[in-house]
Amino acid sequence: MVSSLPTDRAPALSVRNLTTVFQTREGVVRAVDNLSFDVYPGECVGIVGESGSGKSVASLSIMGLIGYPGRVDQGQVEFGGRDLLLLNDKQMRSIRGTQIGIIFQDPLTALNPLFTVGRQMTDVVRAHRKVSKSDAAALAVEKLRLVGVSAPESRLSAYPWELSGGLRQRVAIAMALLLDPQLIIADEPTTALDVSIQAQIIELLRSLKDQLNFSLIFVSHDLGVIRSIADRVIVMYAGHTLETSQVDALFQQPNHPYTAALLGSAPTLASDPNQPLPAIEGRLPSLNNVPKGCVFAPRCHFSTERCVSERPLLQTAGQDGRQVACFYPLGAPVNEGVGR
Amino acid sequence: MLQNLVLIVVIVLAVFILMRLTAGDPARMSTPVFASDEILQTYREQFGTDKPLTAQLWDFVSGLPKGDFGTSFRYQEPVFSLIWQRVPETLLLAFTALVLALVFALIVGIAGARWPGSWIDRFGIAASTFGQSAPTFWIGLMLVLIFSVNLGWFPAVGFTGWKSLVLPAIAVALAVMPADLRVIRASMMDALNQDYIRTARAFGVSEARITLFYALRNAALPLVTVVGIDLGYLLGGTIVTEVVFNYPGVGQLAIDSVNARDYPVIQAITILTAMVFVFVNLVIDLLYMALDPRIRIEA
Amino acid sequence: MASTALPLTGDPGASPAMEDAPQELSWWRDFLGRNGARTFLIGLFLFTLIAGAALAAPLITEHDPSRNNITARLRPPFWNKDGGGSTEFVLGTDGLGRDMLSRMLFGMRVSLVLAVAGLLLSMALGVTIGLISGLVGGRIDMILMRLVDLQLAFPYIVLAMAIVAATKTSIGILIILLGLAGWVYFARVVRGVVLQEMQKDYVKAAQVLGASRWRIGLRYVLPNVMPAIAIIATLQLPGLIIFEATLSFLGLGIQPPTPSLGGMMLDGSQYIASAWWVITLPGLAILLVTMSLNIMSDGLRQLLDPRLQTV
Amino acid sequence: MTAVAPVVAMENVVKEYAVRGQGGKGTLRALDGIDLQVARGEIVGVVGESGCGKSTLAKLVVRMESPSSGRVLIEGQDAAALSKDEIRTFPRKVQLVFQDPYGALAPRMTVGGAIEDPLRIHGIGDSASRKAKVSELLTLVGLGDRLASRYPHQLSGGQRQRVNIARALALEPEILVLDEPVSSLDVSVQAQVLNLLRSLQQQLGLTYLFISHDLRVVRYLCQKIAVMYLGNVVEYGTAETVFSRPRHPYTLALLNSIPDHQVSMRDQRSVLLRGEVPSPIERPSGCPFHTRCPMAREICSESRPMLREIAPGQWAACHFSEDVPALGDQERMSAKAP
Repeated sequence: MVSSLPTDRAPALSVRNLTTVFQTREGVVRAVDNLSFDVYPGECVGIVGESGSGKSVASLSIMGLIGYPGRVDQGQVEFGGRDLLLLNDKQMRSIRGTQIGIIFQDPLTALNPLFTVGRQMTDVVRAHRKVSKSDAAALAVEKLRLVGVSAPESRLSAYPWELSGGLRQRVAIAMALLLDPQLIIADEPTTALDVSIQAQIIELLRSLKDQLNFSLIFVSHDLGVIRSIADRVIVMYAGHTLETSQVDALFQQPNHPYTAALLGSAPTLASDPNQPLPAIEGRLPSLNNVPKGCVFAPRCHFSTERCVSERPLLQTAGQDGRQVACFYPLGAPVNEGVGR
Repeated sequence: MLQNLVLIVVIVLAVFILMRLTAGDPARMSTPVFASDEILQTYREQFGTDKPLTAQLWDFVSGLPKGDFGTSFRYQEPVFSLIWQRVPETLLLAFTALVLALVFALIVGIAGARWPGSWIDRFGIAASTFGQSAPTFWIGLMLVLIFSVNLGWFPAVGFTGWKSLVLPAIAVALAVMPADLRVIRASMMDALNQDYIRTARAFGVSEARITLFYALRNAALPLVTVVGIDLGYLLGGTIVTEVVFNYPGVGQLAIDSVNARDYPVIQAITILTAMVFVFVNLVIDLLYMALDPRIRIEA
Repeated sequence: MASTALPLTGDPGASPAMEDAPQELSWWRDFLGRNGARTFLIGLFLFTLIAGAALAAPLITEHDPSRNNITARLRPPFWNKDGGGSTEFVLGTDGLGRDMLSRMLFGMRVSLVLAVAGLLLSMALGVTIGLISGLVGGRIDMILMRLVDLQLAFPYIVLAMAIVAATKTSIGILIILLGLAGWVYFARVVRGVVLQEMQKDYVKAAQVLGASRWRIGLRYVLPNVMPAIAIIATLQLPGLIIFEATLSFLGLGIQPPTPSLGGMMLDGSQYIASAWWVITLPGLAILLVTMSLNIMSDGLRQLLDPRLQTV
Repeated sequence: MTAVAPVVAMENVVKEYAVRGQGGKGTLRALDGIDLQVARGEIVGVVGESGCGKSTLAKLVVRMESPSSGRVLIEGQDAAALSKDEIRTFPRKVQLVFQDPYGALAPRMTVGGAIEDPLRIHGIGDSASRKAKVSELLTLVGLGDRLASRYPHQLSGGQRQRVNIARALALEPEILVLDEPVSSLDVSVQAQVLNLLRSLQQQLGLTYLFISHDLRVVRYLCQKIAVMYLGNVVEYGTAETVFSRPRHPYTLALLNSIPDHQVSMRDQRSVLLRGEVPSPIERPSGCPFHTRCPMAREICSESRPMLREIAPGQWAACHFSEDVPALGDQERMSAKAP
């Protein structure tokens, strides 16, 4: 796996200062606030966060899929030498599905229940390429086989709801791969699945990525899932980026108190059942009322007056492009009890 | 299917009993006020209303399988042919109105769901609020006032050709359209908000295709249902409109028959209406199956 | 858990404002800020205006709505000075020289009273039947819903006409007819909402806590049916007003000399070529009142539909 | 399985549902002969993937459903053969906490009203003492009693689940069935609720039947574990033994499937389970797991293994329990995996 930043190559996707806002009754809220990151070819960037962290909104913003009452307020999304945010609808449409593929959380609702698998896949092919229906179907069969769907020809005539959950998600992955995109965005692709199926899907995505060398943005709330697939991780909270790091470094030695606390509060098989879980007190902030200083300050054990009044910026910390948005970043490994 | 048969039987019985119990004596309606008992009796014998209720019911029911709905008291003609003569005009009116309403509701409803708050959406909402708020007969009267009396473009009454159809059809369509428009707009909006629409968008499928193919296909299910519900409005609206325009259809006949206590005609009309209702609902069920593969499995 | 595209679903209660601010003080502002609140208030205002005028009819107009005045037949409204209009009969007179305005106000009064009475009847009937159908289910539910289908199966107006023609018109009969016209909609919707709510976990939780079926129905489920009942009621009321007018127009409703809007238009239809106002104005009056109710209903639907409240 | 008289005992419980689906009618066997005993004061975790029957099991224990055959005994009494009076007081013995904290609360009932209603139903106390009880319960679950006048939609997810717990405790039951109580909560909130559940259990001496799909959560909270697959308990034992030395290949595979954030990707070499759970309508013959089992042999499709004691305090339903490799020593097993 890639362990250091492949700076010798140009990033496949470069997001700068992305801010997405939603109009609500209480006013404008910032679902994603000033997000910047790069994805290099063949790399998997994981975005991890809890509800309202903005991780899914970020991935939809990149695809230009934010609709009313939301909109991308500012930023650049550079991809293939162009800023995707400046493209018109038609130009953007020609990129979706061909150069960027997307996999959604729940394949049952993400696939149209009234159309067969084959119909939906060939529709995507024919939206971008002038090919016959049978050629499009042949391509669909090829990709279904690639993702390990048995008897792919016969699956074309199946409706999504006739398939099992795991099979459905494989179909969704095949659809994302149809036109060989350089970048795939996976938005909680395993959340709706059982653990044994989740393991299959993660394994599948890992091997496909190695085989086809596409870049992957993997959004999840599950720390374990993120660690098992991502090369680099972005930790989001209430729309803000709190920390970005190489994956192992992040989990071995979280720099942001939130990351550390999150790792501590998620039980693992190795957690000591006789100790209370080091939970994070308080609750997630509402986007209507994001704290003025550090967004995590109200729940942070280490917060000072400065944290409450001033917002820390994302700053380089250590090597490998590691960044953290904290005035008092942590240094000790998590296993030695940083959570509290 | 069995349920539908039971439904029709219940309607037959209900209509028969209701007519006999609540309505006055048809013989009295057909004779001068001062007619003697003997004269009344002859009329009753002629109508068959002198027999006990059960016998009347048997006469009526035993004729049904042969398509014999009895004989009109007033016209002394077989009821079925009496109605049948007028069916084409009513069907023409109802069908024209339904098509008008559906076309309008589809265009404006889809556009309204696609661009909520746009001028076409607001126009649609205003039009449907108007159609919902104004009595159908009054709309008819206003159409006559404007387009017949003042402008002289269309005939005010009777049936003399396609021009006679225009105003009544608009009046009936306005009664039917609001429900259609609301359902189409709401179900289109609902469909456009579904995850699979976002998926289609995320894969670069064009907006036109998404709207007219992906979303409309899903919105078509409630639309089919609403057409079934329309039937009631359609027939009710047709009856009133036929009266306003003195249009020679089944609705006119129904009202005349009510006023004349011509039971056999009323019975026949209600039963035929119920059969049409059952038939249309059957077609709707079939359409559902054709449109939604999930139902095919369950059936 | 996984977040959705809308960021606000995460933790709605988390804002400190919700925690500490006295909520009672700002409820009116909060109400006005909600979808449909303004629409609802506009409709309510219009309706109150018209209904108030109708109820206060004797105070507003000096003319006896039923007094014929052969010397003042078919006077046009006041603005048509050339045609003989004057402020004496502000909205003109009908074929018997009766004052249009006072007839409309009194007619509206009758219409509203009848429609509201019919509405209450259909609401009581429909809600009860819907609740029973939804809560009890099984065979009883099937029979009741067949009954609903039965009524929807043929145009109610034919049945209504037959009954009216047979039983001599009276206010009581009319109210019963109107009540029977609307109950199906209440029954259907209430049953639908009940069935939907019965599937939810809070009903199962109440069962586990030992609540009886009727306790669940009345304490847990019924409050959630209320919005639907309110919406149907504001939708049904204009429908019943129109239905009553239609019956009167067909000569089967309120009998002369009691003024009624439908009856006025029946009389007026013979003067369609010469006196437009006799048929136009009563219809406009109906249109105004039903429109105000429909606007109200629209606003109410937006107010009460939680799905529309997210934005 | 336990020496002390169990408070919950399931004896060969079968639950079947008639279903209509593709190809006509069928029988869905949600539970296929469950034997399970829960001792007083124990926390027993029931884990398994969707469709394994764990939620059905929860419903049987709280009498929302009755078994097709077999018996569910609550404190020694057959839950299906209670007198009218016993049915009425049954809710005071066993309560249930649902997965979706929002859906489990009536939307138009205040928090206080929701917690008070069970007391009213059972005629406990007068109005004043009930109010006092409500505020006591709210404090117990870590909420202030000023929340009593709030509506569910004004609360956060964690607060809602605390309210649900308070309501379930209102009748002072001995047994709490928790059906995925934390799986719809965010990680940081989930930890709070888990801690609360643990401290309540210790404070009040409750017995928990904890249903979950998340082995990490179950490992943390529970003393005993029952692993379910396709309506069967395939392994049962103390959490320690089951998780450190699983004796059923399904348990082992599940443990291996969990992505662990403490283990680097390079070290995570999971033995993947082939395919997916078969339909409970067309159950496989023999061992229900044999269609996916990397260790399956001929006998597995022919005869169904019974739950047997493999080691002290550990039962497994596998013909080859003794051959199940130890955690981390999977070469033997994965060699057979396709």
